[in-house]
Parts: sequence; structure tokens; C-alpha cells
Amino acid sequence: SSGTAPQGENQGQQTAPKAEGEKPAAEQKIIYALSKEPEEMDPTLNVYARSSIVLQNLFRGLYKIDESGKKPVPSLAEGYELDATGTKYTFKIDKNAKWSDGKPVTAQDFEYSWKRVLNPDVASGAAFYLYYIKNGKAYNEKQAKAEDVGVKAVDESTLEVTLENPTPYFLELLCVTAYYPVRQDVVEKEGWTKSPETYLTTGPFMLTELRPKEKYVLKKNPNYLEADKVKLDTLEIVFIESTEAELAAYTNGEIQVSDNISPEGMKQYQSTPDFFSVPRIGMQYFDFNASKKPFDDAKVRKAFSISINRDQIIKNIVQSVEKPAFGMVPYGIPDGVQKDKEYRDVVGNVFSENVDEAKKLLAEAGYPNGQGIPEITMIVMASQSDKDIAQALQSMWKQNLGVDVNIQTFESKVYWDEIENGNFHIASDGWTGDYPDPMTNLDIFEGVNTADDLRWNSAEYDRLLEENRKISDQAKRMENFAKAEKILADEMPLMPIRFFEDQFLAKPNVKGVLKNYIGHTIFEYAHVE
Amino acid sequence: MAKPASALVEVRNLKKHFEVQKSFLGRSSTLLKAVDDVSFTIFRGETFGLVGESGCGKSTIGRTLLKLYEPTAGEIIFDGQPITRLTHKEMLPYRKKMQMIFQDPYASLDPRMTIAQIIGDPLAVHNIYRGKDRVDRVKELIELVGLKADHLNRYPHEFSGGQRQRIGIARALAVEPEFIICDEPISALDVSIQAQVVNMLEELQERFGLTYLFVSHDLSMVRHISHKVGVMYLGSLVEYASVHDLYTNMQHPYTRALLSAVPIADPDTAEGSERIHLQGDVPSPLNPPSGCAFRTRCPHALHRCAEEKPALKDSGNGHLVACHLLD
Amino acid sequence: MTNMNYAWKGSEGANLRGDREQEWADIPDEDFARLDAGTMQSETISRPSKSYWQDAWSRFRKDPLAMIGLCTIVVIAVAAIVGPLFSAYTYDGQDIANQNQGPSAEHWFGTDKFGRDIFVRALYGAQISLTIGVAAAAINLVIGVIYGGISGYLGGKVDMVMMRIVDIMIGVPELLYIILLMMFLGNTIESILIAMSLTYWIGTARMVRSQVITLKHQEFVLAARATGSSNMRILFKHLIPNSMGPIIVTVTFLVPSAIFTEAFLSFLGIGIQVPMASWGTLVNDAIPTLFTQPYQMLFPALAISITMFALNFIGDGLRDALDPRLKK
Amino acid sequence: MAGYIVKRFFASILTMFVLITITFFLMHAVPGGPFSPAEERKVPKSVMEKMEEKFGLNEPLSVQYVNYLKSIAQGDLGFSFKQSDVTVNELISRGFPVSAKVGLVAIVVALIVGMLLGITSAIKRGKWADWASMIFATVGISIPNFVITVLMLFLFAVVLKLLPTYGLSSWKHYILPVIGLAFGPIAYIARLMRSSMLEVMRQDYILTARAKGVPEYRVIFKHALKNAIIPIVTYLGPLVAALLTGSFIVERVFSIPGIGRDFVTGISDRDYSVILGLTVFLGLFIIVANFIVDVLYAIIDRRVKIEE
Amino acid sequence: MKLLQVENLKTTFHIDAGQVQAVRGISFHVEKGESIGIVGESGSGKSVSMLSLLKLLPDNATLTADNILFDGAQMVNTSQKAMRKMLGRDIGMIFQDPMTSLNPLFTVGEQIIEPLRIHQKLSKEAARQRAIEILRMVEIPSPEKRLKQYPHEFSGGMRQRVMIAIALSCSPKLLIADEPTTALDVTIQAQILDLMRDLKDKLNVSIVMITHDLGVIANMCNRIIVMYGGTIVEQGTTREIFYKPRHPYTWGLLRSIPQFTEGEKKKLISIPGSPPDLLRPPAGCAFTSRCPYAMKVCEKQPPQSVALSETHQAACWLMHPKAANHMREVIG
Ligand SMILES: Nc1ncnc2c1ncn2[C@@H]1O[C@H](COP(=O)(O)OP(=O)(O)OP(=O)(O)O)[C@@H](O)[C@H]1O
Ligand SMILES: Nc1ncnc2c1ncn2[C@@H]1O[C@H](COP(=O)(O)OP(=O)(O)OP(=O)(O)O)[C@@H](O)[C@H]1O
Ligand SMILES: [Mg+2]
Ligand SMILES: [Mg+2]
Repeated sequence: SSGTAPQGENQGQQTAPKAEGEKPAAEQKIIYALSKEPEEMDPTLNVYARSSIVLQNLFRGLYKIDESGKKPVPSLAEGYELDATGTKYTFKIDKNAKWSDGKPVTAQDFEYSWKRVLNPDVASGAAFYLYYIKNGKAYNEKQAKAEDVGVKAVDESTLEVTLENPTPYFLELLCVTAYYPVRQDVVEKEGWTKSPETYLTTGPFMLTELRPKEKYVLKKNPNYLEADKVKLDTLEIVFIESTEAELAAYTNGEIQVSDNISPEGMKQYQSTPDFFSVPRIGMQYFDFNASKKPFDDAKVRKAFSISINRDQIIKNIVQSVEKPAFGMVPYGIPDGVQKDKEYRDVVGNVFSENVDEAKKLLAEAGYPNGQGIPEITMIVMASQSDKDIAQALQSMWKQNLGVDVNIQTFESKVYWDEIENGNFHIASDGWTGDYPDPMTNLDIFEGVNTADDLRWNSAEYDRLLEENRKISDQAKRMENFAKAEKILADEMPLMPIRFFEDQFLAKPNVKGVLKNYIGHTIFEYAHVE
Repeated sequence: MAKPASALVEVRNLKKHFEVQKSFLGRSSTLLKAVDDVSFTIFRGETFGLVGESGCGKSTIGRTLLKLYEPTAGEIIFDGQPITRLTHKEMLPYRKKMQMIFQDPYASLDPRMTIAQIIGDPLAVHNIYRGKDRVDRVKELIELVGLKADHLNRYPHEFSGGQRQRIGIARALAVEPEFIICDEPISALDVSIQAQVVNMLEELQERFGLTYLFVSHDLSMVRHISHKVGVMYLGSLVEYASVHDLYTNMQHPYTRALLSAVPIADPDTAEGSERIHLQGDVPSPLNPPSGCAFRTRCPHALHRCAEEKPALKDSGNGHLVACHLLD
Repeated sequence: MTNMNYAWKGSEGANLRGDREQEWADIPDEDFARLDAGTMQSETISRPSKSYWQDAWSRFRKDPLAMIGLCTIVVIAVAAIVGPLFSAYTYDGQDIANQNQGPSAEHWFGTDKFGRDIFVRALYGAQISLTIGVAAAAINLVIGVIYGGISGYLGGKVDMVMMRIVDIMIGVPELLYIILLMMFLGNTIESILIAMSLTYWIGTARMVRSQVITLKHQEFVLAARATGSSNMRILFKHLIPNSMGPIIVTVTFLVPSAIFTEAFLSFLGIGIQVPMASWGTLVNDAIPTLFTQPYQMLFPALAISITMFALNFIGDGLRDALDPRLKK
Repeated sequence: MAGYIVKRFFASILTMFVLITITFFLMHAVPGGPFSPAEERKVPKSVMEKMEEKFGLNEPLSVQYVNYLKSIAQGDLGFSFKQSDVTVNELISRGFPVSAKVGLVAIVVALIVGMLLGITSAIKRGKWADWASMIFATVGISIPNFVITVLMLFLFAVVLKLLPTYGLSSWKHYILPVIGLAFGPIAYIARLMRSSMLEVMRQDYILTARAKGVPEYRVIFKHALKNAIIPIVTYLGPLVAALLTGSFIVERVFSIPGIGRDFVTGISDRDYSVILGLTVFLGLFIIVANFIVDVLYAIIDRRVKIEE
Repeated sequence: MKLLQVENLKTTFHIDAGQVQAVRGISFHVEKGESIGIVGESGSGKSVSMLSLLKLLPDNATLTADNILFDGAQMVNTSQKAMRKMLGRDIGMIFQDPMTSLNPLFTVGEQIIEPLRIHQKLSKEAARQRAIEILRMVEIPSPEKRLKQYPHEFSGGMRQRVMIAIALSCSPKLLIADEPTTALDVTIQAQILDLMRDLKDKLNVSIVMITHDLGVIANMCNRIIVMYGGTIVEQGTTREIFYKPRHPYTWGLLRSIPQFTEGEKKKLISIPGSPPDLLRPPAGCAFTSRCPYAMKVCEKQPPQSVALSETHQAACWLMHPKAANHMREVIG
């Protein structure tokens, strides 16, 4: 299987291929490495991507992402009803849904958990995920009471949820860890996440051994609703920080699934059956500071953006199989109308590279051959790939536009402050959405959100997105998204570089490892041959 | 010595106590009375010999005289001026008048300096003989002590012990001092070389009218060079007399023992000589015996010796002795 | 104790040549003539006048290893400064079409993934690494020598207080402070140096102090005091020059640790800025390609190691050269 | 002895106090905070403020400082800001034994190998064994740690497939990290040992031992060694402190769950309580290590007054 | 009976600057039960010649000899290792500086017991008992307690007694004492010398004692060897050397001791100059450059050793018949 995952026949190739009808004889155990121990094992507090990977294997909520890694399907819920306003959902919880200790999962568990996320005293960093729920934000900011929050257990198995607005992607949102249930009786004990005895889960696996900083051992959860479909007995998650060490461990066969390897390491496996590359609904791009000369001029921004060679950056510098970004909505998001097609393919590229054009634009802006351009500062985070891309860009702009760009690296903790304070001309940035709808990738460029990075806004753009929030007509929505994207391409407040893909390695005898559209590695469907 | 001698250095009730840490762990410090109440006078142009066993405080006296150690109590009078409480700055002019030759010719020359630098150092410190004059002066000095100007660019380790000691003497002479403290200048030297150094000291004394404090434990050499002799035991002066008096009419039992312990370099005499065999070791100055410090080894010790420290008393002719036996 | 002339005591003239029969070698008569006193004392071999430093240099020159070390460092330093001027490449000139080329005539050390010439980058890297190493060593040497010298020489209360301060500094996990300071001061060579100057001198200071303490009781120091030398004169003219041996050994260890610390800071992402590179960052960046393009690491790593060897040789040579006693 | 310990104890308290104070303020002076975003996903301001409030970060610095001192006085190092359910005490009590175990093995290895190299080199002075040991020692200090470790990883794990790459589950797992840790110290000890051995072998008492008819191996390993080891004992303080508390690079490359990495991670996460907690712990550790070394020194060499 | 006989012993050190010919062909013997004194300048090869006999030289030294017979056994080619078995058992040695000759890190007891365990294979307890006995013999009070103490807790004189105790612990036949009292006080020196004399009589060991101090020799030894510049210039009985010295160096040595005649003070007579550099030893007599009576031949050729009596030998060209004229001139 190739990692390029082209459309059509290979679209379903997000999972490693499964062999047909073969009885698994091998030990059903997979060792998978994360770079570090998860920061947060309480799903109601978690905001971290790394922790989510672990939690996604331990917990299930009302809905889950299916085996294709693309759409939400019922998990602990049997299904839902949506009222006419499009804001009130009534979920029926599966009677057989159980906690890992065998007790049934109830609607009250969900009510408790969700309110816990929003509870201002808990101060959960994940609270904003639940701001879609009526009064969720207000409660979290102490403007409303817990009773006012739009979640209510009608009975043991019925959960009534009221949203602030109609949210077409609410089911996808339900697959975020913040919506997963925790059980009141254990959570209220101090340190429940620290011992397997008190750590009750609802997902395919349960925690059986917890060795801080070393490994977590997950075993199949016999009380999981779909336990009969889970083939894996043991999932060991070990923590290997150094990418070189992980490559060594994988090559040495000490781990079977690996995704934290340097591009150079991945490259060695690119043509082997071990290699997989799966689109993630995210993109790397660079912010232009539209409030600073010369980037207050759209022509300059555009000139910069179309004078680079994205293909070269990806192939030679990042050394991956990802796709260059000529739009702002990544692959992995289905079109609203032609549901089996990618939005990206339906809309097509919204701009293209052209050095001559760029030179012309720059001259038009008053900087022929780059003359007169003030000193430009490009800031990046201190990660290897960011630094590499920045250097490549620096050289391309120098060559193609005759502009000198100065690179400054910052540690991640100060980087965002620098952006917020506007101490940059160009800044590396990126975004991974939460749900497979163009909204998740486009709303970040709304005026309210760009005030502290791009310093750019467009009333028309904001209007288009606002309209899309209110309506459910997918044809109209898609049209508006395309229009919005066009605005971004014309104004070019940001410079898209590449659409993220998650690359991972799995030993050929390991099948069914799933990377979903947010980059979570799911072992629910995996087995060893 | 024909002319009537005037006092150059007077020492009155000099004490030098060191604070030393005694215990293995913990912080109890004890006083080590290296020099305890010593008085003597050195006359101009004379040599005062100071003898006594290792650790009895001879060097400490020398160093305290030069104010290399701050005296604990007592008075040092140099050429009529009390110098006991002078500061480093005020002391500077006196440092030109008093110099020192050290015991160990190997350790007393900075191994990283050439001979020219070593001899020139005092001149630089006192900023005398500038430029070419200094070069000439250094040459003059090195020749004065019987070495050659060629030697000036060499390093101390290239010289033999006797030569080094001469370099030390040249350094001491550089500032034209009146008084030189010779702290065992010969004890690290070969017998055949010792005489060279002593001869030179005597010669210089004649030429420049120098006054010496000559510290040594070699009693025969002290006898040879000194006019007055003081015998020390454990921080105190036990006997003080002119050299002739002391060697012909020694009175303190310690002086007698000390003299008899010197091996006589003559087999005939050696066979007949009667040695006073002292028992035991020199007591630790940290923990000296009560009363007379010598009583633990003294063949004639009395009860009284343990109770009372004997004072130096004139037994006639300016011959001072500190011993109860003489009462 | 009366006899004076030992030589002839009891000798009877005739018996001078011994009591027994003796076979005598046949020696020409003229050989039994007396030797002049003048010809006898021919012990001096006059040497040209030289200062201590000239002398040290002449001793240093005779040490082959040290000279090899010195030449190596000089060659590296000169190459680092003038080399780039003669090169067709620059440290940041990219040529992605020629990326990851092995060593060749055009690119002596090969190219990196940007197609940059590693040789030129290593030359620039030398500028940075050597500057940091030498400057850090020099700064810490000065601080350490002065601090330790004063503490050891003055002793007593001053020493007490100064050593308590050192005790506190010893408790400091130094990397923590270097990192924190770097974050506080920003990513420049100057801040790297400042950060390193904070704690690195402690070893030197302790070493100098103990040296000074043993030396200060030596008689040549007393002699200097007796001539009225001031404390500072004694410290800087006598004590510190005599502690030079161990000081130099510590310094030869300081240079590599400064270079490595800089590399480590780059490793953490708070070192110097891209596309400029130090040896440390070059090595570090080459780690992922260790197996696919080993030359990318090999050359910078060799440069570091050769420099360290050279510094060690120089250090040993200097230690010997600065001590006239070891002269052969 | 008791008085001495009391004195040292108070000196240590003072040291710790200064250390905490400097670290505390320096740490806060560094831009960025524990809840400032590290990824592109920005947590809303209001949520961030709430989290800061929960950890008391909204208070004025002086109040935070006093609060910290108070809790430290009770031996409580607080909660990690990043891993909110883990206390710093837990972090240390879990990680330290791991680091210490590897470190201890490394110390033993470094001492034995370093001393053997140094001794060989000293007694075979000028011969090829001397050269070989000293070249090895120079190589040891000439190659950066992060290169050595990665090289070994590839060589022994990937190419030769002899040794495992991560964790500490068997004795084989110890080999690479131990070498990684011990490499530099071996070089240093070897050099130190060589010069000190050469010095000792010149001493009169060695001649005395030989003149007593003591066989040469015994002269070296009994009479000379005990004396030559003294400078190494002095180096032992910093060495023990450095190795037992783990190394960032070695623990990172060989995935060892010690505390060596926490420092650097703590700093980049601005995990204030972890940084401070580790400073306190490491500071204490260094102080204790130095104290033990001083005592050891006095035990080996009875002439030493421990206070000097 | 001869206990030790040495013929033409030469020892050379190879150093970077060349070869130091520290001992340049010396011959002497030691009778059973006698005590011999070796005197000479510092650096004249006294210590090196003794260390050569014991094969205790550093690696950079080479040694040749026509004969080294100890108790009848030829030892020229005995290896260091084999020699070690004899050291401490048949030959005891005491060094100059009692402060540095004892290992500071071991108790005095351990250091005395060690040779007993090695050579006499005594049990720990027996060795301890023996150690106590020996310490008592060298007049150290409360030896049981002292055994457990470290050298720094002893005074210099006591340490030297400990050294003697170690050297004598296995009742050797020969005791070599290299300047055993130089570092000590005069009164303590007298104690040590008395002790050594007593023990020698009691245990009937032969003693070779190295010193600079003619006084010590005069008090201790029956025979004297005078060394200069790596050679023996004169040897004879104590009386012969003191009263009938034949070598100008011996004269100089004897004359530089201060003498006192009643009432009058005489100038000391010193030997000018300094000893030869053994890196480039003179072709002729080593003393030439400092000898007031030197002749041309002295520069060219080493003097022959002349036997003046059964026991007395000297090596000086002045004794050549052709030097008689010159000699007369000298005596004037
Ligand atoms: N700086 C010092 N601190 C502490 N104690 C000292 C100091 N200098 C000398 N002493 C002690 O003072 C006493 C007298 O020492 P001093 O050097 O004066 O003796 P000395 O008679 O010159 O002996 P020697 O013949 O060995 O030179 C000794 O016990 C010595 O240990
Ligand atoms: N290890 C060595 N390497 C080189 N030369 C040496 C060595 N040991 C001794 N010598 C030289 O051998 C010569 C004789 O030395 P030795 O120690 O025998 O003299 P000594 O007569 O015992 O003098 P002292 O009275 O000072 O003890 C000296 O010139 C000395 O420099
Ligand atoms: Mg003295
Ligand atoms: Mg000797």
C-alpha cells in the first residue's frame, strides 16, 4: 500500500489492509510508541493531542469514528433524534453499554461528565469544546448555573442535549475526548487516573498497568459494547522520546507501530509495505503580518506566496509524501454534496505558483526586484522541520524575488506571544481541525480569530462563514466555502504550504491500525497475523 | 668588636600565638604558643645566634620580627623605633632595613623567575635603582655573592643548593639592609657548601657592618659565627649569653643536653664523650607541660618545676638562665 | 678538638704514596703540572638573555605534539576566517538539486539536504564554535583565577565568605541556569557566553584556591612579603604564575565543555540561529541522516575531535613549557 | 562531629534558600508561562485564566514566592502544572530511583574502568599501553555525548542487533545507557588517575613498601592506590550528583523513565513547580553528595581535618 | 666474613636529556656484624648505589656490575621480583625522611605487620604480637595502642623508630640506613643513633649507613666510604679516614667542620665550586674542578685506586710517584 492515498480505490486505505478470513494465531499484542507519557488521562480535562491518542483507545462516547476513519457512527448511543430547530438532540444510550467494571453506562454519567468539563471550579482546559452546548460557555464563565446547561439525563438511557446553534458536525464533535464519560464515584476520589483499579473506561481497552514515563499496558476490555469485534488482547504503549531511538526500536522489531520517526527515517521505509500515509484535516501555513509593511499590501503577500516551490519543500526538505497546499481546506474533508468526494478535489486549487507573476506583482507593489523592501523577519518555532522549511523559503525568496529574509527561531512557549504581539512579518503556523467540515479549517481566518495573528480581516469572508453557521443547505454551504477560500487566495493573508498527512509504520503482520482524520491512532480494529 | 655596641633590635616580651584547629571533626581551636614571652637585644654589627630544636619557635621569632606574622603581644623596637604596630605601608621603609635569608634554598626562590628577576624584585618593590641602574645593581649583587653575571638569565633549578642560597643572600642584600635574619641558612646544604655560605656571611658582615639574627640548630656553626647566643625550648628562651660564656659555662640542663647530643666529628673524642641521653620526645607545643616546659625530659626535674615557670635570671656577666636548679 | 690539619695528621712524608706496593700507570711528566685556577671553573655555559615568555615559547617549540596541536588550531582558525572568502559557496547558499551529495571535488565535505556546501558551513561553524570555546574559557579563566586567587591568598573571613558563595554555586544545577538565562537573554552568542560565565568558573576558582593555599606558605612567597611586596603583586607575580600548570589543564577541559554546551543548547533549540551553524549544530542536524548520509556528521564531528586533541596537546605542552623546572 | 553537621546543615539551608530564590525569580522572568500555548491550538483566554487561577498564578509574584517557601518548608513541592494529577514529589520519587540505578552502575563502571586505565597508563608510562589509554581518554572527552549515544544505538541495536533500544527491563537494557553515561567520566577519571598515580609512585613510602619486600602488584593496588584515589574522591561529589540524577541526553535517547529529562522538559513546558522542585532536589543532592565525599575523604585520609 | 661484596657497580639513568651516570663503577664490601658509613656530597650517588643493590631503581635505570655477592649468592642478574623476596627478610632499609617514608593512609600496625605476613607467613595475631614486641624493642611506649594509630599521630623520632622496627622486623642480616637522622632534631638524633647501636649489638646485623654528617659517622661506624661524583674516592677504617685521609675531597670535608681553639676564631675552610654534572661526567677525576691541587692528568684520566693498607684505599693522582714534586709544593 502506498502512502500517497490517492482518491478513488485507495480512498479507504486509511487502515492497514486486513487479510481475509484468517484465524489469528499470533499473540495478539502490539507495542506502539508515543514520544512521551500522556499529559492528561482524565478525558474531561484533556486538551492534548498525545493524550487523546491513548484516551481514544480507552474510551468511547456516544459516537465514534468508523473503521474507515472518516464518519461518525453510533457507539454507546443507539442513535439520536434531532428536533426541527436543529439544536436539540435526544440520544438513546445502548442498554448493553458498560463500564469496564461491568456497571452500565447511563445518561447520568454523560450529564455528570459534561457538566464537569464545564464546571468553572474544575477549570478544565477542554471546556471550550463544549461551548456548543447551550449555556456551556456561560456556565464555564460563571454567568449561568449548572442547571441551565443544555444537557439533561431524562432517564437512565435518554440524554437530551440542547445546542446554542445548529451544528451540522456535532456528531463528529462527540468523538472528541472531552465528550467522553467519566464516572462520578471514581472521579471524586483523589488521583483516580493513577491506578488501574480506579481507572474505569468505556472503550475497547482498559488500563491494566501504568508505569509512569515507561509504558502503559492496555488490555482488551471484555465489557466493551463491541468487545466481540476487538481482536487485540494487549496494547502496550511505550514512551520513546528520541526519534532516532524510535527508528532503532522499530527497525529492531521492539515496537510494531511507529509514528514518531524523523522524516529521514520515514524515508527509508517509504517504499516498503510498512509505510502508511494518511491525510489529516490540517495544514501548515505561514502568517503574513498584514499590519506591517510590506505585507499590508496583498500584492506583496501574493508575490511571496506564489514565488515558492512547495513541491520541492515537501519532497526534498520535509521529505514526506504530503501534498502541497493550493487552498485552505485540506484533504480528508468530504464535500457536502458529493459525499464520497473530497471537498478539495471538488473545488480544486484556488491559486498556483508562478515566479514571473510574483515578480510582476512585487514590482507593481513598488518593489521591483525586491528593491526597497524593508528587512523582513520570519519567525519559526525551534522544531527541525520548521527551521528547515524556513531556510528553504528564505533561499527561494532570495533567488526568485531578490528579497532578504531574516529567520528567528523561538521556543514554542514564547512563539505564540511573539505572534500575538505582532513581532514578525512572516510566521510559521498550522492548524488541524476538529471535525471533517470545511468550517473547522476556515473559521480560524474569521476576523475575530485573526486579530492576534494575521491582523487581516474581510467583512465578506466573515459574512460567508456566518451565513454557513445558520443554514443546513449543503450545496449553498459548499458554494460559500469556495467563495471564502477564493477571498483568502486573492488576499493571501496566509501562505499555505502543505496539507498534513500522518505517516506511520506498521510491521507487515500488523493489520487494521487506523489513523483517523485528526491523527489519532486507533487499535480497536487491529490484529496481528 | 672594639666599638661599644648599640642596640639595633630590641625584643620585649614577644608573644606569637597561632590559632589552630585541633579536632578531627568539629570546631574547637586551640592556641599554639609558638613564641611565648621572649625578650632579647641584638647589638649593631653583632650576630645573635638562636638555637633550639625543630618547632621551638625560632623561625617564628624571625618572621615576627619582620612582621611577616602579626605579633600577639610584646614590643619590637628597631633602631629605637617601635615597629610592632605599623601597617603594611608604614612598614615599607623598614623592610629596606631588615631582610631575611630563608632556610630552604629550594623553596625560597620562585621557580618561575630568572635569577635577575628574583634579585631585582626587591628593587622593583621599593622602586629604587631604575632602568639601567637596576641591571647594574643586580650584576653587582650577583658578583658580590660570587656568582657570575652570566647566571642572571637562568632559573633557580639550574643551580646547586649552595648557589641558590647565595642568590637568596644577594636578594636580601639588594636593598642594602642593616639587619638580616638568617633563618637556618645552611641546614639544607651540604657540609662542604655550608662553609662557603657561612664564610660569605661573615665577610659581608665585615664589609657592610651587618647585624645578623642567625637561627640554626647546628650548635657548632652557631658557636662559630655568633657573638651572643640564645637557647630556646618550646617557645621560650631558656638561656642567653655571650658565645664564649655559653659554650664554656652552660647552665641550663637543656643546653647541656643539646650540646652533648651534637655528634663530634672525631672518632677519638666521640668514644670518650659522655652523652646526656634525654628521655622522650619534645612535647607538643599545643599541649605544653605546666611550669618549666623542659621538666618532662629533664634529668634533674624538681617538684617545683611542674608548678612554676622559671624566669630568666642573670647568673652574672649578663648570662641569663631560666632554671629553678640555679636558685 | 684541637687538631687543625687533618690532611697531614700522623703522616710521615715517605709514606705518602701508601703503605703497599703499587703498580703505577705510566703517565707523561708534564701531566703532573698544576692546573690553573682559571681553567678550572669552566662550568658556565652562557645563554642568551630571554624573558620568561620567550623562554617558555622556546620550550614549547621543542615539544612536537604541542606544536602539532598549535599548528592544527592555527590552521583551523585561519581556515575559518579566510577560507570562506576563497570558496565558491556560502554557508546559506542552497542548491536543492544537489542535495545530499557525498564528498567530491566540488564539495569536499559533501552537501546537506539544502544542497549547501558542508565544508564552507564547517568553516563558519569553526568561527562560532572556536569563538565560544575560547571566549568562554578565557572569561571563566579570568574570573576563576581572580576569584580563587583572592580567596585562597587572603584566607580567613574573606575566604569563608567567598567559599560559601561557591558552595551555593556548586548546588546550582548549571545547565538549568544556562538554559533559563539563555531564554531570558535571547539567542545570541553573547548570551551564550554570559550564561556560561555564570557557573563555569567555579572549578577553576576552587582549583586556583587550593593551589594558592599550598603555595602561599612556601618560602618564596614569604620572601616576597619580606621585601614588602603588596598582596596583589604577590598574587599575580608569584602565586598565579606558579599555579599555571593545573590552571591550564582545567582550561583545556573548559574549551570542549563550552563547545559542547553550545551544541547542546542548539540541540534544545536555543542555540544560534539558522541558517548559521556551529560545529555542534552541524553534528546535531546530521544525527537523523547518520546512516543514510554519514559524511554529514563525520566531518563536523572530526573537526570537533581534532580540535579537542589539538587543545589537549597544547595544554600539556603549555603546562610543561611554563614550568622552567621541567626544562630538559 | 555533631556541631559540624549542624553547621553544615544551616549552611545548606541558606544555600537552598538562595538557590530557590534565584531560580524562582529567574524562572518567572523567562517569557512564557505554563499555560501559554505550545501548540497552534490556542486555549481560550478565559479558560487559560481559570487554569492559572487554579494554580495560584494570578497572585502577585511575591505572594507566590512566599507560598512556595511555605509549602517547601513542609516538604511539599506541589503539583506539576503540565501533568496536573502528578505531584512533583511523586515525579521525583518515581524517577529518581530509576536514574539512580542506572547512574550507580555507571559510576561503578566509570570508576573501575577509568581507574584501571589510569593505573595501567601510569605504570606503563611511555609504553604503548599508556598511549592507548590516553588516546582513548582524549577521545572520550572529544566526542559529544549526544553523538556517542546515537552512534551506539545504531551500531549495537540496529546494525548488530545485539542490544535493545528502550527501557530498562533486563540487564541488557542497561549496557548502552551505562556506557553513554560513563564514557566522559571514564576519560576524566583515567587522566586524573594517571597523574595522581604517577605522583604517588614517586613518594618515599612507595620505596619503603618495596624495600619491605612487598610484591609489586600489592604495592600498586594497596599502597599506591589508596593514596592515588584521593583526587578521584574529590571528583566523586560532582560525579555522583551528575550521574545519579540522570542525564538528559542518555535518558532521552535510551528512553529511561528517570528524572534526567524532567529538567529540560520542565523548562520548556514552563512547569514551574517541576523546575523548582527539581532544583531543590538536585541542589540538596549535590550538597549531600559533597558532604558525603568530604566525610569519605576524611575517612580515607585521617590527616584531613574535615573542615578545611 | 663478607656479607656483601660489590665489584664495579655502575648505574645509569636514561632521561630525555641523556644519560645520568649516577654511579660510575664502585667496589666495596661489608663484613658480617660491622657498620659502614658512606659519606659524600648530595648527589654523589650514595642512595642510588644502595637502591641499585636492592634492585629498587626506577624503570629508566640500568645497572651493571662484575659481582654482587650477598651472603655468597650472586645477585647481579636477580630480577626485581626475586629480589623482593629477600627485601625486608634478609635486608632491611630505612630512609631519610620519617615524615614521608610511612604510608599516611595505613596504620602503623598494618605497616609493621605487612612484611611479617609476607616473609614469615605469620598469622594475623602472631604478626601483631611480634609487631608489639618489636615496637617495644625500639622503645615506643604502649605499643598495643600505638599499633592502631596513623603515622601522622607520631612524632618524627617515633616514626623513625617505627621505620627501624619495620626494617628489623624479620631480623635481616643487613640494615641499610639512608640518612636516618638527617630530618631529626639533634637530641632525637642522638636517641635514634643510640638505639641503632644497641640493636646492632643485640641482633648482630651489619649496618650500612649513609649520611652527610661526619659527626654521625664518627660515632657510629667502624669503616667509612667517601663518595664523590658517582665514585668512591676513599675508603678505610674510621680512624684512617679521620686521621690519615688521602684524598683532597676528604680533606676538604674534614676541614669545613668548624673547629675551636681556645679564645681564637678561625675562618672556615670551604671547598669552592660545586659538584660535577653527572649527565656529562668529567673524563678524569670528578673532583678536579674543585681540587686546589689539580693537575693536568686529573682532567684526563680517572685516578687509580691505591691500597694504602689492608683496609684503606684512595683514588687520587697525587699519590702517583710523579706527583711527588707537586705534592711537596702543595704542602709547602
Ligand atoms: N603559620 C602557622 N600556623 C600555625 N602554627 C604555626 C605556624 N607557623 C609555625 N607554627 C607552629 O609554631 C611552632 C614553632 O614553629 P617554628 O617554625 O617557629 O619553629 P622552628 O624553631 O623554626 O623549627 P624548625 O627548626 O623546624 O624550623 C611549631 O609548633 C609550628 O608548628
Ligand atoms: N630517577 C632518577 N632519574 C635521573 N637521575 C637520577 C634519578 N635518581 C637519582 N638521579 C641522579 O643520580 C645522582 C645520584 O643521586 P643520589 O640520590 O644517589 O645522591 P645521594 O648521594 O644520595 O644524595 P643525597 O645526599 O642528596 O641523598 C644524582 O645526580 C641524581 O640527580
Ligand atoms: Mg624554622
Ligand atoms: Mg640520598
